Amino acid sequence: MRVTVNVRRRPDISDPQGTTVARALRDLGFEVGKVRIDKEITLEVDGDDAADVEAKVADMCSQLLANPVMDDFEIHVG
Amino acid sequence: MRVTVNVRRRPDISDPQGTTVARALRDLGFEVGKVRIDKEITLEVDGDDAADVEAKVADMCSQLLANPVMDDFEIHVG
Amino acid sequence: MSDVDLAPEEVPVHQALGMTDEEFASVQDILGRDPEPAELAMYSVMWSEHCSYKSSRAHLGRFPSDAPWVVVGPGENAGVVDLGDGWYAALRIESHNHPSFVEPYQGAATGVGGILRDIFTMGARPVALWDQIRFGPLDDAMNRYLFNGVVSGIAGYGNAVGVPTIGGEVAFEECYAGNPLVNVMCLGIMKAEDLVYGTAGTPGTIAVLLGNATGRDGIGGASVLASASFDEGSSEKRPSVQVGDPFEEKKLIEACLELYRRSLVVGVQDLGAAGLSCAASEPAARAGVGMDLDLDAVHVREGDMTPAELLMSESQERMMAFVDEAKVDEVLAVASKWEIDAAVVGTVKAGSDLIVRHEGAVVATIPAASLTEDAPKLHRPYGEPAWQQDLWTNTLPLLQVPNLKDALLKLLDDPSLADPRWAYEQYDHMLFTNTVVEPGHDASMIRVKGTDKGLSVSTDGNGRHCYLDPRRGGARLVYESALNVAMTGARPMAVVDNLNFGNPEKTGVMWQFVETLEGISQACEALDVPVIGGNVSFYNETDGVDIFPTPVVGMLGMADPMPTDPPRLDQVSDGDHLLMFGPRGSRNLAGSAFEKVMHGHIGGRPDEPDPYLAKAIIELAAQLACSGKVPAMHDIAEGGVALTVAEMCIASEVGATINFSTWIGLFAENPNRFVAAVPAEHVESVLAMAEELDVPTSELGRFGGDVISLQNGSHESTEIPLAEATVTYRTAIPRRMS
Amino acid sequence: MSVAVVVFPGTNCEHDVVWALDDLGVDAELVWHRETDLSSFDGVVLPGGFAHGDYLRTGAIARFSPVMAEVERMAAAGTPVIGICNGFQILTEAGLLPGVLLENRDLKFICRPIHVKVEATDTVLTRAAEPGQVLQIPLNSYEGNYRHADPDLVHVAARYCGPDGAVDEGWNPNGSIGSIAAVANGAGNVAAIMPHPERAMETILGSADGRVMIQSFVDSLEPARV
Ligand SMILES: Nc1ncnc2c1ncn2[C@@H]1O[C@H](COP(=O)(O)OP(=O)(O)O)[C@@H](O)[C@H]1O
Ligand SMILES: [Mg+2]
Repeated sequence: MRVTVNVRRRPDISDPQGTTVARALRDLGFEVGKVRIDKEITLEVDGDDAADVEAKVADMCSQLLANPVMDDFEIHVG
Repeated sequence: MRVTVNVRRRPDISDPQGTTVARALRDLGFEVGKVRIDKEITLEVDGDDAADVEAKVADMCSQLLANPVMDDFEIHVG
Repeated sequence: MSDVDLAPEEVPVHQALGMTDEEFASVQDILGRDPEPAELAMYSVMWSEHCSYKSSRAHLGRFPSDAPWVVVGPGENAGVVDLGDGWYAALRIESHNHPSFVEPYQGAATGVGGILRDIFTMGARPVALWDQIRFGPLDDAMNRYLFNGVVSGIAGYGNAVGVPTIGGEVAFEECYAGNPLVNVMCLGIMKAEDLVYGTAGTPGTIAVLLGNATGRDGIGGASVLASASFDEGSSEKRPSVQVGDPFEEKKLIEACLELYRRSLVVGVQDLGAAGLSCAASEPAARAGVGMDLDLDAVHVREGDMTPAELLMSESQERMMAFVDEAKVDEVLAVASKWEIDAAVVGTVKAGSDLIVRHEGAVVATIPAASLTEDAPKLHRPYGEPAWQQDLWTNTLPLLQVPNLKDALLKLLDDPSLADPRWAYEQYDHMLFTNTVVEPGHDASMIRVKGTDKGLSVSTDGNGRHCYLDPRRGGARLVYESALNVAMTGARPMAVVDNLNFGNPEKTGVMWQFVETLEGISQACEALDVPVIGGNVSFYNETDGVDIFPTPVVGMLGMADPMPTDPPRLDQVSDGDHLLMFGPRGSRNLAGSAFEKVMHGHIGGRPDEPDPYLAKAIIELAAQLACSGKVPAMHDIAEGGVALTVAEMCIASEVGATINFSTWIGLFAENPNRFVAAVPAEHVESVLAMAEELDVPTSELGRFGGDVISLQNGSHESTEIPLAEATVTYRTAIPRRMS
Repeated sequence: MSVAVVVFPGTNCEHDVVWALDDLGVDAELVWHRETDLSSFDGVVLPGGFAHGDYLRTGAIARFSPVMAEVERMAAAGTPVIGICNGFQILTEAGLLPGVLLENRDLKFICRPIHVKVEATDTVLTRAAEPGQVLQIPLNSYEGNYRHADPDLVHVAARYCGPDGAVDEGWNPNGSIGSIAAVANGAGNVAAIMPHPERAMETILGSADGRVMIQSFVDSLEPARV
């Protein structure tokens, strides 16, 4: 199964990359507000039960894919 | 308007990050196939016409947010 | 106090902020009333252990800190020494232990950012960084994660900000498993006229806040993180993690250096722990003035921040500049040129009060100096722990001769002793094209362009020795680091120290602290080297177990002129004589790597260093390094003679024969000794130089061949193939990390 | 002769490049990235560092700096332009050189001396070198992994190799396709290299092998030879 995970830094934590990109876009003449840059992770996971797969991926997230101190994550199966 | 852009490296371009994460997950005992790590960019853009905003963001993508040599991008408005 | 949401309702606010009832009472005393929320917030961060040094201040005065070449001693953001010919150097060391445990990458990265600001606050350009990092053993996944994260964080920040990391230390020991140590040191160089102080100047001076916008980063970090121990509940106390932005810092460095060059500032102060509270009060206190601070002018990243939050925020990459009114526009123009934000946030006033305004109202009125000068100064009780004597008698009964090949290979395979290049090759250590002796040798050396001077720095710590005897251990670190810089031809010049200790509320820990300080002080006095700055990190304990007392000494040395071809570990040639300088016949394995690695044992009492010998040996090393007669030298430290020679062999791809009389002598770690590879034609004159300084010498053997051969008389010999030793040494860390 | 050394916010090797050029007797001047007129200069260097923090993609934001239009104009006119490390990344982002630079194969920053073998000598980085010459130069990058869909089309100036000149995967430090370390445009007047020749100008720093590359650039400045 194909699973997509969005790993996003918590909103209260500063995001220098987003700030810099926002500034660059404004320099190019685009009017933008806040910009955030986060991760989208796509995985192929074996299994046919979506709930099972989701639980497995949640486990991966808390162990490796996301940083529990700084990130939130969201899992989409299929 | 809030716009989400997914910038993804073309499948034919190597993704050392994805490869490394896949290996690390297997080391932790997870059975995973391919892993890819891409970017999700969230922007606040002024405007009330979705098509207009999308065109503007497409412009940002082809100029700055994506590299035409290696990336594809996908825009979701709202 | 409703506006700092740190604690459940039941706990009094001052306690939630890490303040004792007595401290709260003295705040009431100072103000003659109850503090307002913003005021209490300021006192809580400024009086925290981390900012006020309340447990250590009573003792730090013991350090010798005077010498004719000291320009700025302890107390300012960094120590400054005079290099001669109009050049100054600034040096400072700092710990980021607790933040690195919470989030290793960002914790280490922001540690680097902070130490850089301490240096360019003084007017100096940061030119080199060192990192001293300690973790639990690498067979545990958590420790690998922390090690990897910390190294990536130092690399990620240091490389991007554009300051080379040219040395450091890596060590692994069980006691750091729940409490890694991450210390970073920075050296800066400046022309004498660029020196700036952290002063607010005279009434009328304007305070300009430069750099990052202020957010809710690390609110209460100084008090909650660095001044308390980790235990089960600590994850809930985690304040929001601070994220380092090396790009912003790089711009800030260049902008500040331009301000100094153009003499546009009266004083500057970095914003580190305690953020604005500190940056407003300390310079005002130093200058004996008051200050009017307008929080509405502060540029912010998030809306709705309370005054307390604004005052306590530890947002990174910010500096406060104090500017004559007439020059404010020029300062703002410099900021805008370097593309950093700047805001006029305050005015220096006559008097002594720090007045803080927010949304038109005065939210704090306190004597600026009370935040620093009236901070509690504790005289914590201390005493030798009951177990200390037992430790001294707990020597290992060593009856049998070990398998020497096995022993040497095990030492080479120990991550604390093995090749640390896995770490330092991730660091840019060549930027500025000054690195004459790169990491991988005893001390790293940089040249000072435009002069003949070379600056050499070594950083050393040894938790095991200091645990067994904090006074001797502390002294030995000073001698070791001095000998290390002498290996490049430099004379020791100044020391900074980072004192990493457990919980100071325990009398035994306080005793370790006081003893260590005494040891370091005595050694510095013996060498006539001043302590020009340092840092104290207490509460390094987890679940009630303290780390070994782990002082780290950073030694700055100068060679003027710099030798044209300083000795290097990789310059040994086939046929060179292997000479040892310093006393022979060491028999003491207390605290040695051999005992730890081979027997898992830590006990006994390390020898007391001999100050006269230390002085002579350091002088001899510096003379030899400058003589051009000694291509390679290496001090004997952890792992003893055997490991020391093996490291030279591996680096130079040449074998050696070492003659020994007792095998213990191969692994003992007695101080004040070094070995050298000397070509036959120079042996005589080198020995004469040693004799001149009364340093005992012995010929241990020869370099050559492709084995390391340990020979006891003519009958017994153990051969370790160089190739095997090399692979073991080089792969010990990468093998465990992959 | 005078050379513009472009400084983007986040650039950090600019002083090293000036020092190296100065060593070869060439007058070099730091130029802020907002500058739009470089017509008084005979050559341009984009030095190493982390322009704009390397945020988003290395070189991505820098290529839009005002100075880049002028760099493009001069490149088209045949003026010698070289990029080192981050400068290489900016030149590929700007489309002045082909390909892209990705994260290193092992996802680790690499700082150590490596060897490169000069391949083409018709570039402003290699004209003073011998074909096949092996140079020891420090590598110092995280995104040094050169990629191109058809590496046969690339004008390769140098490749990673062993100390004896062997070009193979064992000596490839970062995963670059074909071990490519330095490339040039068709005309050879725009060239870039991932390792740092300006860090290998003096034996006291471990190697003087980089001189021949900086010298190549300096030689190219003479208008008659462009
Ligand atoms: N974490 C590190 N970062 C950078 N350099 C390091 C690090 N650890 C060790 N080194 C370098 O490796 C070399 C050997 O370190 P070490 O064995 O601790 O030296 P010594 O025993 O002589 O004090 C030194 O040059 C040191 O600067
Ligand atoms: Mg040493």
